[in-house]
Amino acid sequence: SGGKGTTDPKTTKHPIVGASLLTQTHVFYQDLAGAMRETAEQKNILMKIQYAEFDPRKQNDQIEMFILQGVQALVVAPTDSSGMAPIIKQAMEKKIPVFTVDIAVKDTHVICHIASDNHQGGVLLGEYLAEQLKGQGKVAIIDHPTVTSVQERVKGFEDALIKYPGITIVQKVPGEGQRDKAMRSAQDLIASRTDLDAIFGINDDSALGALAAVESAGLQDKIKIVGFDATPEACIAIREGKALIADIAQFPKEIGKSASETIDEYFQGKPIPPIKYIPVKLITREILLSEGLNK
Amino acid sequence: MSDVLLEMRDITKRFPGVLALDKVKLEVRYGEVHCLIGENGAGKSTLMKILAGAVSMDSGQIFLEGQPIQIISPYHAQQLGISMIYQEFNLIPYLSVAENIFLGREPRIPGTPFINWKKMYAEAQEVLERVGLKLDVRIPVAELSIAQQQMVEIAKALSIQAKIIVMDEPSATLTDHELKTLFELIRVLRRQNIGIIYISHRLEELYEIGNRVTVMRDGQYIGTYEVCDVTREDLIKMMVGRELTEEYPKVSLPRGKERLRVKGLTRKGAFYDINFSVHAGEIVGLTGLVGAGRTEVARAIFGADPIDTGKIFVDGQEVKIHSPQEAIKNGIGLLTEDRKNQGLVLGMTIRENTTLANLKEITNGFFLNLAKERQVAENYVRDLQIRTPSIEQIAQNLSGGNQQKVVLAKWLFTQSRVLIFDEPTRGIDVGAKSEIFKLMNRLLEEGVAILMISSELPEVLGMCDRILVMHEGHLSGELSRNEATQEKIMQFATGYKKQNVA
Amino acid sequence: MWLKESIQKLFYRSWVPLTITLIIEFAIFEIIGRKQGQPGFASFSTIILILNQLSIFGIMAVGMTFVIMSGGIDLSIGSIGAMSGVISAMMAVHFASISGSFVPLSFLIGILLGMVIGIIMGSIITLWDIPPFIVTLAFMSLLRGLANIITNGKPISPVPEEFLFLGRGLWVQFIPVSIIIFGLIFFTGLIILNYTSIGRHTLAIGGNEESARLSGVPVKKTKLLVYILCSTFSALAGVILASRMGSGSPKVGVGDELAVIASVVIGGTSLSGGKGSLWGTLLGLCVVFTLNSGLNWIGIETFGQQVTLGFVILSAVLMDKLQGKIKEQQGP
Amino acid sequence: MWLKESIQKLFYRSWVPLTITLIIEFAIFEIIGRKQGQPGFASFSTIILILNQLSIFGIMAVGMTFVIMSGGIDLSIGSIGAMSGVISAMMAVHFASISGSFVPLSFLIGILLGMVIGIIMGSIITLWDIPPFIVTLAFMSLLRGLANIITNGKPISPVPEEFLFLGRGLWVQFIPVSIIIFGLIFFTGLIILNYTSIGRHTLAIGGNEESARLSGVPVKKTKLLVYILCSTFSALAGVILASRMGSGSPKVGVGDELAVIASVVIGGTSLSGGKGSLWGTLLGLCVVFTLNSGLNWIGIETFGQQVTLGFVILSAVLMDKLQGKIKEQQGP
Ligand SMILES: Nc1ncnc2c1ncn2[C@@H]1O[C@H](COP(=O)(O)OP(=O)(O)OP(=O)(O)O)[C@@H](O)[C@H]1O
Ligand SMILES: Nc1ncnc2c1ncn2[C@@H]1O[C@H](COP(=O)(O)OP(=O)(O)OP(=O)(O)O)[C@@H](O)[C@H]1O
Ligand SMILES: [Mg+2]
Ligand SMILES: [Mg+2]
Repeated sequence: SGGKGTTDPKTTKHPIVGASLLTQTHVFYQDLAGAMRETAEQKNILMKIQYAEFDPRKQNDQIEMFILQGVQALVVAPTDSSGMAPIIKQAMEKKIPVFTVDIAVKDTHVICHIASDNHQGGVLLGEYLAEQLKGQGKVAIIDHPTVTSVQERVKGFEDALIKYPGITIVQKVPGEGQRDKAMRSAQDLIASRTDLDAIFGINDDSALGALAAVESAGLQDKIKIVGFDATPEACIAIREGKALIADIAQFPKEIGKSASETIDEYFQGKPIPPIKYIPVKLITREILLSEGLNK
Repeated sequence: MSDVLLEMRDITKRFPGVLALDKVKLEVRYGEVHCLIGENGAGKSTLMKILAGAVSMDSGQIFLEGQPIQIISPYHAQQLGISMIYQEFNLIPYLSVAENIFLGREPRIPGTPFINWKKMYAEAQEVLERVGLKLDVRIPVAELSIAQQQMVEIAKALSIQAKIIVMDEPSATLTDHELKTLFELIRVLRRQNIGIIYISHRLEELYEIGNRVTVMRDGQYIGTYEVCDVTREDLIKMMVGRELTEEYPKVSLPRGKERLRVKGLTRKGAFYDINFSVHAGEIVGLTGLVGAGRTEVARAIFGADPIDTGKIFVDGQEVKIHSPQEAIKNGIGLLTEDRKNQGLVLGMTIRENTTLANLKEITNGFFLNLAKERQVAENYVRDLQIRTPSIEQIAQNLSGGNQQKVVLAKWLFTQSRVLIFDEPTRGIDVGAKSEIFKLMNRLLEEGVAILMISSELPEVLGMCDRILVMHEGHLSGELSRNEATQEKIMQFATGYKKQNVA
Repeated sequence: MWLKESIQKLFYRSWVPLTITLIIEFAIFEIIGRKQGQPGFASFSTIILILNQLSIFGIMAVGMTFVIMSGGIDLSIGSIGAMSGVISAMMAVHFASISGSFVPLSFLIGILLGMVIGIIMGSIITLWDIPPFIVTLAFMSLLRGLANIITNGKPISPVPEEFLFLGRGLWVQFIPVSIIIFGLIFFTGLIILNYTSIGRHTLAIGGNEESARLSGVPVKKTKLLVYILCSTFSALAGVILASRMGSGSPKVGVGDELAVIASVVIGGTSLSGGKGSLWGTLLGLCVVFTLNSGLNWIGIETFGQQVTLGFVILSAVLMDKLQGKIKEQQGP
Repeated sequence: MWLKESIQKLFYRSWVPLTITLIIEFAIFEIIGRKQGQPGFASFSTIILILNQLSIFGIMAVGMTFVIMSGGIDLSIGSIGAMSGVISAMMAVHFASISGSFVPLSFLIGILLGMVIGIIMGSIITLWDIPPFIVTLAFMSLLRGLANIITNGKPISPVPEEFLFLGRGLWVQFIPVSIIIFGLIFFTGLIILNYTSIGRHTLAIGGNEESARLSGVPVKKTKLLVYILCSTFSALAGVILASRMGSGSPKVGVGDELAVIASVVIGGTSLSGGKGSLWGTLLGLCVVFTLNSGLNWIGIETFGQQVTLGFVILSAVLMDKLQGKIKEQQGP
């Protein structure tokens, strides 16, 4: 749906860009993809988006397919930081410029990496939580350790809390980033750790799963939850003063927009920095009440 | 009102490659036992399956009590009062006897969807008693012997309020004792004006209970006769299309060296202290009543079941057999009594079934010689007169008797020195039976020893050199060919008389 | 006599090993948990917790047990659950927006949807005689896609407060409503299986479909019914899950089919059909869910949990075999 | 006669509908692709690409076809693949660090590991007579956990350059090595199945295990062999995948078991064992992978792909049934 009216796609020479993103089932990537596509259209770039649904092999296949189709550039949100390195290297060797979004690829040269700062997000959450807990408490994490960006968030979170000797991270339970599984793990957690003060859900599905568990156990006044991504659902929960008290807003639309802009600049031969960080923002009830829900 | 209960007219049925029924007709009267005979693959079972709604016909008409009927399913046939005992069992192994008898017709507690278990058990017990079977109706069918299962099938058919009962070779799996009970039952049913269609390859049974007989050949109707008007020879001639010279072509050979000997064979709960030997060139019969333990003994020798104590010798050497595979290596073959579950791989072709027990024979190095395999299969199809469009027909699609012949072919092809046949002629027509006996004679001449388990006494008397009789897990007697008579065998089999066997 | 039989049925072969496994699990988690200075694992509240977690799976597993007993399989349950949860949440939101809230009606619509899907799948399977594996696999993919498209991949939320009742409500202050529902479904299943013709017919079809047909069993009707049952129960499970999570998400239930089938099979139901037991399924569920909860309780993380699950499944079936061997040697 | 039969076998029932489906797929993607102004889909290079992508699955599917034909199932293939890939990459890295690089040796170690796992699983299944569903399910979980623990959840990378040969190498400049390997495995499978007693025994066991046993078929030995075959092939597939991706990742292959089983079943192999065909499996794979690639080609996204996949599977089997019905009516 590039041009309108008389534009015939066969004759107009749009550069074609192939994108292989992590998943279509997360609001984050939906927003990212939407903005990326929209900006690309404005810049007369035909953006073809595929989703690997967390499967490295599938992503590998998709990238191969793009190379075969002769795309002029690639956008990749790697399913696996080191696992996708070889195919990205191969594309770069074939003179296809590669841009990574959200998740970086290890030890491999790409034109530009555009992402929010996950580590910083973890730090912000940790510091806010410590403040809310007044430097004392037991914290658990609903984890999903096989994802790199999650590892960074957790790392940042831990780095922040290490400065507070009164706060200990007592346990990490698996949630697979999925709400139903996170909820079950959180239920177990709450039952086994009656002294628990806070839970960090590594994404909003994990945090909202934990919220459901905490609420159905009637512990919403005792346990504080922090999440990541600031999806609309999470923001509403925060604004309503539920147990979910803070979240990190990433700006997936910014990332997507920036990705398309960067590609366009690259096509025009402008110099490109190797990394573009899109800052993240701490979201709390106060902020939401004063600023409102910004979409 | 006419005396015709059922009329089937111009029934035609075609299977891929086979014209199974070609304008066949059948007429059954009230209170009549109508026998249906014909060679293996003549189309008897197919005709009956059409009547029972299990198979749909291509063309033809059926009238029940003068009314034209369209039978659309087995359930519908039952509703119409047509009850069938199939040639192959249709019992569900893990359901109990009672559940099997009332499957599809479970008695309910009035006004509710719930099964009336009490009533079901009581009624099941009642029908079982009618067929003379003493069993707990709550045990699963899987634990019954073949003959017991056949009696359960009969009980199941009786439990339906039927106008017509079809019995497709019920006697093939029964011994004389149960057969008598069955005949008694049939006489009772006949007095109730129920029409009975009775299929059997044992012609003497016709004369005992039949009123009329319809003969079929090659899917065609040959004729219907009053039983008392035709002789056995006439019937055979009509069925087979030629005269049968000898039904039991026994040749007596000099007794060769000992092939198989078992000593003190025991498995608790099944058989105790079994001793006998079989020599090259002789057929030894093993007979007894249902559940006497004959099959158990055969399976134990073959390594299919474990034994507690006892020794087995082949050609004078003691052998340790722990599996059928080892038995076959030692030159022993066992044709099992249950061809459907233990004899054939129903989904495989005639060719594949024939060579399954001896693939070594058709292997060159690492690879199968498929040309040779085809040759082998073609030869057996010809020798055993297996009625089939090709050797690539899957076993499932063969008639009962022809399936049995395929199992026979498999064991003939193993070239075993000792062959144990458990009911080898079950369901095989007289003509083919005689051919099979001739084949056995050929094997004997080649020095093979045969142990034949059979419940059919004429066959045992006609073909065996010696006869062993079992009673409740013990060998109760041994008779030589000359001294054996039906009466003597029955005496040993029922335990009235015991004789020490060396 | 009657009683004895029931007890015997209760102590079906696979039972003893699974029960032992369950007891061992509780014991180990109790001991380790206490050593770590936590409240006792083997407590009434933990049991309620585990039952509450397994209730959603359990409802699906009851339907699946029927399907597997009939010799079939249903891979679509997770997708049906997601679809029904989504639709039910959408309806609740929609009703709330137009007039008062008709939450029970929205639940009903979600469940009816599952029933309709069951009718479609069951009809394809029985009328055209197509392997259920393929049909339900196709629907698994198709329904997941549809649920994603309808919601645009985003969960339906927030939902009206009353919507939370099924998943979070309590009965007499301490028993979760979902456990009660599961209990009802379970006992309905038991009664259907053991006291109605449908149950007998299901087992007969699984034992030998052709024999069942020749005995006059309405094979197609029964099979259709079994798939409808399973789909409807899965839809109910999906609705309860949506209610518990307070949102209808198109993402839930991925991979549930394998987990549910596993519980059924671990419980002793034969994948080839014809035999099995709902009590076994319940025990299988208990073993798996107690393990999950217990490992979370004592702080074993993802990777360790995967290894442990494998070991426990293996040792439970090995124990079963061992016991069988011992029984055989002792004689009947 | 001989020839006619072979041709008939070639046009085995499930074949025609799958072939038609495949042709329709190519046609549609070609047309839509061209309309979108892209290079043609139906080209030699696309076919090579699809074959290359399918080769890894295909190697697993050959083993799985044997397992399913024998009446069994193997859920562990994805985990075995991940495990072998990880180990093989670790070995390559290790060898590179101590001395020259022994890359072929590291491949071999990965494959041998799969073989050993096959021996263990097969032994448990045959010696204790435990349902393969449970055993392989347990190993699926167990091996996944172990692979994660060994690598701490992170892929092994970078690997030596030579390690990439299996997955990315080309033969005479344009045919990927992995297609060649798949071809070899496929034809080996064909020969074993149709021209050796092992193949015959596998089918006989799947058809009727008791009859097979009583015919002297070495049932346990054959079943053991079949599981070893499947595990070894899965390990090989895992090693090739690691080589293609240039890293040994513990995450790959999740859910592969279902996808591979699906291809086998769509190809006409009966889940209850005893019959089937490797050619059918190949066609099933082609249909599924062409669909995936084609949908990517024309830019359909996840949700649409899920729906389409469901429809295509359904219509392929429905076509099969329809054809069967027509044939029946026409008579022989
Ligand atoms: N489902 C089927 N598919 C193909 N051919 C079949 C099928 N069922 C029966 N036939 C063929 O039809 C013919 C008649 O078989 P039928 O079973 O009626 O014989 P029968 O007279 O009962 O023989 P028997 O005495 O051996 O039981 C046989 O040639 C058989 O191979
Ligand atoms: N699978 C089984 N499980 C339990 N008991 C069995 C089983 N098979 C047979 N039996 C029992 O073992 C005994 C021997 O039966 P079997 O039928 O093998 O003897 P048989 O003399 O060969 O009789 P038949 O005339 O049926 O061939 C019977 O009491 C029978 O009930
Ligand atoms: Mg017959
Ligand atoms: Mg017997």
